[in-house]
Amino acid sequence: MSHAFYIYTSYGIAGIVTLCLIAWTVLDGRARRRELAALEASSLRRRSAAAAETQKP
Amino acid sequence: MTESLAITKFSDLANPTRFLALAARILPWLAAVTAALFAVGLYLAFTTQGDYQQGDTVRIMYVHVPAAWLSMMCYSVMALSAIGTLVWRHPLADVSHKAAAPLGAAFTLIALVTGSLWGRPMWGTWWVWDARLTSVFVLFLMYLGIIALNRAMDDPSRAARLSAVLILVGFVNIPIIKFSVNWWNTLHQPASVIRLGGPTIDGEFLRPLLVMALAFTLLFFTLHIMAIRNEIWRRRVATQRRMAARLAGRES
Amino acid sequence: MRLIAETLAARRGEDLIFSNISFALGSGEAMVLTGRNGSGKSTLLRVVAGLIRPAKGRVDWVRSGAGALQLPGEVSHYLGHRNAMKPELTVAENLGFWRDFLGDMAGGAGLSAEEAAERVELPALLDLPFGYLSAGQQRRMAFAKLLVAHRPVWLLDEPTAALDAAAEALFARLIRAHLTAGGLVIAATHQPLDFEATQRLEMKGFQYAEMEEGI
Amino acid sequence: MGIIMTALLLRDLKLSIRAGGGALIGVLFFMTVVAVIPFGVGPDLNLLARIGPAIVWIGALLAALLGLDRLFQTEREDGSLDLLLMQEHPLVLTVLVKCLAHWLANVLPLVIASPLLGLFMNMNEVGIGAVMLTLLVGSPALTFIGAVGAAVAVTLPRGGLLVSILVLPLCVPVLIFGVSASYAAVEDPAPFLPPFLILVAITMFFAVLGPLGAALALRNGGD
Repeated sequence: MSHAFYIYTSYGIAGIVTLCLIAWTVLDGRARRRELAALEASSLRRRSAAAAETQKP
Repeated sequence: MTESLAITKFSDLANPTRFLALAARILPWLAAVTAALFAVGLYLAFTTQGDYQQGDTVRIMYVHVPAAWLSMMCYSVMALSAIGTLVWRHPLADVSHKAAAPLGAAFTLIALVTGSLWGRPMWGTWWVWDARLTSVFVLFLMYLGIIALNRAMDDPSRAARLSAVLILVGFVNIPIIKFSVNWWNTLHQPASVIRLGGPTIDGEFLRPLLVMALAFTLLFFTLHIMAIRNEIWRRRVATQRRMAARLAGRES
Repeated sequence: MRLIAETLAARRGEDLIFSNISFALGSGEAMVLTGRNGSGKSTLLRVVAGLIRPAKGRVDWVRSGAGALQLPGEVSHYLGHRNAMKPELTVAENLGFWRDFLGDMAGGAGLSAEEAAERVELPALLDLPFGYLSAGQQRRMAFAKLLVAHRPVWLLDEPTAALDAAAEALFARLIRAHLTAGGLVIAATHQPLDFEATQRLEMKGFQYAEMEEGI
Repeated sequence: MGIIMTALLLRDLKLSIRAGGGALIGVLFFMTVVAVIPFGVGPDLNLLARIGPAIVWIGALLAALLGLDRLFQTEREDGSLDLLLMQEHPLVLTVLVKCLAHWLANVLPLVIASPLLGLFMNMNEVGIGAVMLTLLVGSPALTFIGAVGAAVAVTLPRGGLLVSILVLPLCVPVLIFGVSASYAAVEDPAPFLPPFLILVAITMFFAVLGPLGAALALRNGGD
C-alpha cells in the first residue's frame, strides 16, 4: 500500500509554500533596506548641498 | 515566545530600534536551529516505519499536524498582539499582528492542502466537509479577511486598531464556529469519516512529529521576527518619504 | 490657429448658467475670465473643453492650412479643480502615464517627467507617491502635467488656488513661456496673475429676459 | 495608439495591485460565498457535486460585479475622467482597455481560483475543467456589461449597489449558457459545443456593445 505520489506531493507543496514564504520575507526585507539606504543617501545629499550653499556666500 | 514576553513584560523592548538590534542578534541563531531541526525532522520522517493501517500516508501527518498546530498558534499570537494594540497601545503589537497574518494564512494553506492530499487515498475524494477540515477552512478565510482589511487602509495605526478588533472578535468566535460546525456535521452524516490523527499515536510516530512540530514553530518565530522587522522598516520608509516631501516644500 | 466661440450658452441641470458669450483667441493670446462665484467661469471652461455640451452656440478650433478637423477639447490641456493624478502612484509614474497617454500634438514636443518636475521646481519629489505631497506641491505637479505633452490651448480653472506667492509667480512664468511659444491660454482666476492678458471677459451670469426667451 | 493604450493598461494594473488589494477581495468574496453554500445545503457530496457548477458560476458572477462600480468612479473623483474624455483617440477604445485591465486584475484571479472551489464542491475533473473554461470565456462579457452599469452610475454618490442591480438582469444570458455548457460537459446526452459557442458569441457581442454603451453614457453623464 504505497501512496508515494500523495506523500511526495504534500511534502512538495508544503516545501514550495514554505520556500515562497521565506523568499517573500527575505526579499521584502532587502527591498525595504534598499529603500531606506536610498532615502538616507538622498537626505545626506540634500543636507550636504544645503551646507555647501550656506558656506558659499 | 520572545515577542509575547517582550510585548507584555519588558517595556524596554517597546522601542522598535531596540527590537531591531535584538532581532539582528537573535535571527542567525534562530535560523540555524530551525534548519538543523528541519534536517533531523525530515530524516526521521522518512526513515520511521509506516503505520500498518494507514500505510506510508502517515508520513503526511508529519507536515500536516505541525502546520495545523501553527495555524492555531499563529492566531493566538495575533490575538495576544491585538490585546497589546488595544489595551497597551503598544507600537510593536500593531506591527506584530499585521506581520503574523500572512504567515498564518500560509501555514493554514499547508494544513489544508496536506489534509486534502491525505484524505484523497483515505476517502476517495479531495475534499470532505469534515468538521475539522471545515473549521480549518473557515480559519483560512478569516486570515485572508484580516490581510485584506490591513491592505485596504492607508493609515497603519488605524488599520492596526481596526484589525485588532476584528481579530479579537474572531478569536472569541472560534469556539462557537467549531461547535456549530461539529453540530452541523454530525447532523448531516454519521461519524463514518476517519478522524485525522486521533489518540492512537505511538512513540514511533511521536518522535518525528514532535521534532517537526518544534521545527515548524521555530520557523514561524524566525519568519515572524523577520516580518516584524520588514514592517518596521516599511513604516520608517513611509515616514521618511513624507518628511522628504515636507523638506522639499520648505526649501523651494 | 484660432479658438472661436459664438453666442455660447450653457445650462447645468435646469439652470441657465450663462448666455451669449462670444470670443476669438489667436496664437499667443491669453484670456482671463473674471466674475463672482457661480457666474459660470468653470462651466465656460468645461464647455470649451467639450465636457459639457453648450445649450446654444458653438466653439471651433480653426487651424490655418489643411488638416484633420479637430475639436477644441482635443487640442487642449484642462487643469480643473481636481488634479487628475493618482495618489497611489509616484509622481514620476503619474507624469509618465499622462505623457504616454496624452501624446504630443503636431507643432510641439512634451518634456520628460524629470524636466517637467524641474520646471515646477520640485525635482526631488519624483519618486514619492503623489498622495504624500502637500496640497501646494500636488497642484504644482498637476501643472507639470501640462508640460509633458504638447497642447496649443491651455484651459486653467483657478490654477493658483491654495498656492503661495512664489508658486504663483512660477505659474505665471510658465504661462508666459507658453504664450511666447505661440500657445493660447484661457484662465479663470480670482487673484490677478502676472502675465499679459490680451483679453478679459467678465462673466456676469445671464439676463432674465434671455431666460424667458428660452434662448 | 499602441503606446497610449499600453500605458493605460499598465497604469490600471498597477493601481489595482497597489490600491489595497481589490483583486484579493474579489477572490476572497468568491471563496466565502461558495464555501458558505454547503453549510446551507449540508455536506452531502453527491448533492454538492450536482449543484457545483451552478454555485461556482453564481459565486463568480457576484464576485465579478463586486469591484465594478469603482471602474470609472475613481477616475471621476480625482478628475482623470475629464482628461480621458477629451482625447482625440476614440473613447470606446479607452473604455475597452479599462475593461481589459479590470478583467485581468479582478476577474482572471476568480477563473484561476475556480478549480479549487470545484474541489470543495466535489466536482470531477471534467466538470472542473468545463467550469474553468466557460468562466474564462464567459467572464469578459460580465465585465463588459458591468462597464455600462458603472458608466451609468458614475456620478451617483452611492452607485455600488445600484450597479449590481442594473447589471445582474443583463448578465442572465451569460449565466444560462455558462452553466448549461458546464453541465453539458458532465452529463452525457447534452452536447457541450452549442451552448459553449453561444457563450463565445455573447462575449464577442458584448465586447463591442459594452464599451460603446459605456462610452455613450460617459459622454452624456458629464457635468
